[in-house]
Amino acid sequence: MAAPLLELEGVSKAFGGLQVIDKLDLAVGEREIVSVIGPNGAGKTTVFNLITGVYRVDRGEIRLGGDNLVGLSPHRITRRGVARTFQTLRLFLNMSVKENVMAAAYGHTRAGVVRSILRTPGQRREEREIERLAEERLAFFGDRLMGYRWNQPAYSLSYANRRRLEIARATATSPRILLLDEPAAGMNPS
Amino acid sequence: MEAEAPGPQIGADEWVARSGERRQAGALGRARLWAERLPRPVLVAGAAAVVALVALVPVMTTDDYVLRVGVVSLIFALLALGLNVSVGFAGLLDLGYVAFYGFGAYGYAMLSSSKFGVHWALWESLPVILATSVLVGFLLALPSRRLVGDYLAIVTLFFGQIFYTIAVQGYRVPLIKIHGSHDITGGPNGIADVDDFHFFGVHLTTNKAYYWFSLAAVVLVFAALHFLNHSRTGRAWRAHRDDPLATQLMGMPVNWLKLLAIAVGASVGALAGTINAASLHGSFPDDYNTPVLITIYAMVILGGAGSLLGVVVGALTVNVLLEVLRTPDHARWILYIAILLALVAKVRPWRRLAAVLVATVAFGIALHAIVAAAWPRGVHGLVSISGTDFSKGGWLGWGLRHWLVLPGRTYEQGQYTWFNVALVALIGLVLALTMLRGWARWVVLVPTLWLAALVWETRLVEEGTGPTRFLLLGAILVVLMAARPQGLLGTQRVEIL
Amino acid sequence: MGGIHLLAGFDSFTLTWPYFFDQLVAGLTLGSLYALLALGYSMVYGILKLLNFAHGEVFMIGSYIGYFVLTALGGAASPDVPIVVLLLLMFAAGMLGSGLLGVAIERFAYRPLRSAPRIAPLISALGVSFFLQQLATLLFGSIPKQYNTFGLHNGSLFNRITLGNFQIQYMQLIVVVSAVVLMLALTQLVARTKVGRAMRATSFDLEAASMMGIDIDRVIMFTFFVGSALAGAGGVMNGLIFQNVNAYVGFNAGLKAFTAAVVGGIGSIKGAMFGGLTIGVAQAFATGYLSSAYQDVIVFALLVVILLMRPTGLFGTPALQKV
Amino acid sequence: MSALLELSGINTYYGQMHILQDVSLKIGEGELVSLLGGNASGKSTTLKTILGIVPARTGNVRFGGEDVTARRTSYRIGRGMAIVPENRRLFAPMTVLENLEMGAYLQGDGMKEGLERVYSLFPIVYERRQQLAGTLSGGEQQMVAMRRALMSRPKLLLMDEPSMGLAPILVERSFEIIQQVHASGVAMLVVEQNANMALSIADRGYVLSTGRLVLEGAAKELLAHEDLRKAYLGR
Repeated sequence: MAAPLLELEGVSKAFGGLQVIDKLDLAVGEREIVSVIGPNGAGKTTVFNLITGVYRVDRGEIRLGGDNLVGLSPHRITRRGVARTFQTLRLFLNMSVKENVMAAAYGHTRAGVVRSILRTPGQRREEREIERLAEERLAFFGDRLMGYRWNQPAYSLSYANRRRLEIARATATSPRILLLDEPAAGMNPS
Repeated sequence: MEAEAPGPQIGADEWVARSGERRQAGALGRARLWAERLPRPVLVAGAAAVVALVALVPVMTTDDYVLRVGVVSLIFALLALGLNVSVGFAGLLDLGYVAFYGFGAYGYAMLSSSKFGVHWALWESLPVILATSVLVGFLLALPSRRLVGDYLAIVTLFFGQIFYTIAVQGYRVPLIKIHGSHDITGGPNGIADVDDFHFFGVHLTTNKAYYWFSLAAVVLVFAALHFLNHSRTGRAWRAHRDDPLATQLMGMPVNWLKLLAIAVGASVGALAGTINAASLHGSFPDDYNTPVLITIYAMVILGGAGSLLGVVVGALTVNVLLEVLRTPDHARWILYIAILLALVAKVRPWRRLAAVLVATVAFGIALHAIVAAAWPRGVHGLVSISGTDFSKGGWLGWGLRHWLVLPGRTYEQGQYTWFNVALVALIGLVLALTMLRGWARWVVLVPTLWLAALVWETRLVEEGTGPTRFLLLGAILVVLMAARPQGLLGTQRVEIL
Repeated sequence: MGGIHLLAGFDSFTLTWPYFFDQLVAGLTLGSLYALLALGYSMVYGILKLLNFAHGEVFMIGSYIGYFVLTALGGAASPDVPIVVLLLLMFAAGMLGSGLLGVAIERFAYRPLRSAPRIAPLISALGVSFFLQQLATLLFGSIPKQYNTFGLHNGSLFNRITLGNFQIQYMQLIVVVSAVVLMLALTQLVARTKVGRAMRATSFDLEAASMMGIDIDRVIMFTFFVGSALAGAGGVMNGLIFQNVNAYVGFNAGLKAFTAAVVGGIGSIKGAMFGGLTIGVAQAFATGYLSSAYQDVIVFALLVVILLMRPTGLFGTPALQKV
Repeated sequence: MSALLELSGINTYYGQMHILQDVSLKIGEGELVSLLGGNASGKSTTLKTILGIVPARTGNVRFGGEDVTARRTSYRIGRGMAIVPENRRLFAPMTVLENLEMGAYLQGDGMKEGLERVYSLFPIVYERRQQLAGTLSGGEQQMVAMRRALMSRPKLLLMDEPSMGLAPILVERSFEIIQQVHASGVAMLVVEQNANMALSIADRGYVLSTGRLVLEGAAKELLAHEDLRKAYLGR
């Protein structure tokens, strides 16, 4: 088997003397779906926070496609191809549904302040592409996030649709691996 | 599901669909919703028409005072636009903003005045000033980039103070010489003799010219910020305002975005400062101190942080209002009309409104009669205030004189005390009003209104240029935060606390 | 002093031990003032996560109250009551008045905003601060009011006690000692009493505290009262030492105290005390050895350096991001 | 049966979001009632409405026969409510003893006696009384949180997700203690996601779904109810 896409090796993390993660090894291969199971408080979210750089790893290594992620700031880790959702939904509540997804495309777009102010042809092309990308990502969930909902603020969405929007937003960062934190919590089984 | 359920509910689709309507309740909201439905060309044409109308002001008036007020209002509009970048877009409480305004002014004053004998043209000085202000903005934001919310506020507030200190103390800067010092900023007297804007043979010499120049600047900055708001940077800023951590985890470099927001705001502030220094032909430290900062904040908050149109409207409104308050007679009209409007808006049904008004009038007349009988000097009234003759003040002045208990104009005999007691009592009554419920509230409202008029007439009117305006500004900020934190034109926000 | 000696202005006079101790004592005196004021910022922040910008103005009003008590009792030159009683009355009135003002500010400007977006109470605080400044200008005039405490007891309160190289004025001693007493009282209050326990619980977790049956509104009110009373005491001390009070004295002192609270780690009582002393001493040394005109710049630089090294202050616990 | 706690027609809002819709429920003296529901179904909001932390826009809360709708949280707790909040919410920088004292905040005199009762029942708590609560393990924290709530000798104990964040073995231990407390005559409202567990010890149960009560009945009937699974999992 080829080297795994994401690899955790001997990762440890303690909060004020409480060892939350102890020498964790974990590997996720390309195109693989891996579940992390455990009761509340077992440290699942902490693992995600370590991978995405929210917390600093005490010991151990985290590699994505062979590159070490430890010590990188969260936005760089995301740009390397790690995207996530949040157990406690963290949408940009006051932005529209579509803008939520468009915002996440920041990492792989270029236009700077000056080009945006001047609206250069390149910048406008890029904007159109982001918009198309957002619509495409939202279309993934059928018509649940389509049509009039595009321009609604995210806070007006139902709980289940907020979860969907979080996933759509995460995929807009063009990830190689997607970390879903309790994606089914509060969702309808149907 | 549950389509037959009455009323709104979470998760139901039609509720979501109608959330726009609820969001925009009230007359302002409806107007806004209506405007949003207009096709784009109509909007652009409408905006152009408004700008054209504003541009016609100098043609319609020859009054230089009016033009000067116009220039200052436009400068404040620029300032509000700049502050809106950090506060409204990115959600950073930048309390050092006024320093950038001052930085622009002093920068231009040093590069184009007889202070150092340097007389650069605008196209030489402006790029230097803007670039340096962006740099200073970066420098300020650099130590604060690791700081969250409130810490940023304190560091920037301190920065603003530092700027002021340097401006005031800068006439004795020790550089290389050990004993002795250099004059850089002119100290408390500032820098005078600043050149007019001149570029490519054009000299702006009149207020009219500065009016058009500032208007052009406002339009350009407005458009630039509008485009920026709808670019990836703008989206990232707004995302940061909603949830900084999620912003970072969606691949956006939060620290860089913070630097950028402060720096872009700084350059707009510096531009405004440049215009101010040139149009005033000088740069004076007190124009760039805390009261000005509070004024700009009041404008942004009143208009609605985050809304470009809102902050411009807020800036124009506040500045014109503050200007009008300088003239006692206008100030009087403004106060009474504002009180009346507030009553009409807040007091329902109209029968209660009528009762309150009648009771207030009756209360004043009765009190006046009693005092007139017991202590005739107590109703002498203010005969003249800064040239305004009360006895000729038209029916309003006449009416007030026979309604309020105003002792003669005897400052030496302790009228300050009279006023101070009334002012403190008024503040007490207003605070009590907010706590009382039911009939007690309406009973207290009557003496409060009367006392408000009394306090206003005894002193506040003539202090128009002094603390009164700022006193009102402070009170407006507090009241507005409690009543409508999103401002007049801003949209209501949802925040998870 | 007056003149400028940035970088190179030292002469033989400034490089002596007595001079050094003079600066140190001046710094500790100033620092006790800042510490008292910083405690108010810190306590309120601990519970409401609100930077109470109006706190400096509470200090200013306390100083005015002290002045009015002093004047009402015959003035410094010929007071109607013994000095000890006079000072006690000034402190009592200043603390009570400021405390009530703080409670009123909380009730009217902050309580309606408990559940508003974060930025709203900050703006409101800015508005209150500005309002009080201008109100004081209107009520008391723009000319500073003179305490003239040099006149107290024929000026003997400004005599010095000498211990070798170390010299301290009686007045400085009074200020430092009363500040220490007040701070000790506060620490005991917070550590030992029931209401102190309620304050700590509320500042750790407001909702959980309310679930224990603690009346949150009353705890907050009490916190504002105590914090503002300390500020009022600071205001009176300020008047005693610097001899006068004007409407803007609170803004600058507030800014420094605020810095002190941040440097110490906002929310921490120990940090506020330590931070106050640090800023006071730093300012005194900056004034004494570097430049009186640019002392603010130097204090600001200190703040920036400390925040760069420890973003949550010296005694603050690093905040753990909740995800 | 006279109801100890009675909610009638409660509607609660967060801003414009309508959370609880027309919720009515009753808890009798000494009864153990479970309130079930998925995420965001309004379970915690129900507890907060009962305590008065979140005000009800319409409807009434009656406790011990008294209308407490307009009363503050502290008053209601003084009348005999207590809560073990979600995630326990101990005051981490305070000692175990101080945490227990917080539980009897409104009691004053009864505190000593309450402490002795706790110490005699749980010697381990006595040993740890000077330890900072934040340094306890999850299970120990749960014990302290329970004891803290019982310090005030409540008539009604509210429990918000007692199983959350605990290893399965500790969950069982928690439920045993819940049964013990119930046996001593305290009425309880247990909010849970873990439906089987909660219903197995309860007298009656209610099921909330997006802010509405959709099912109610005796615990045994609910356990057998085929709609339960579907209903409490989502909308």
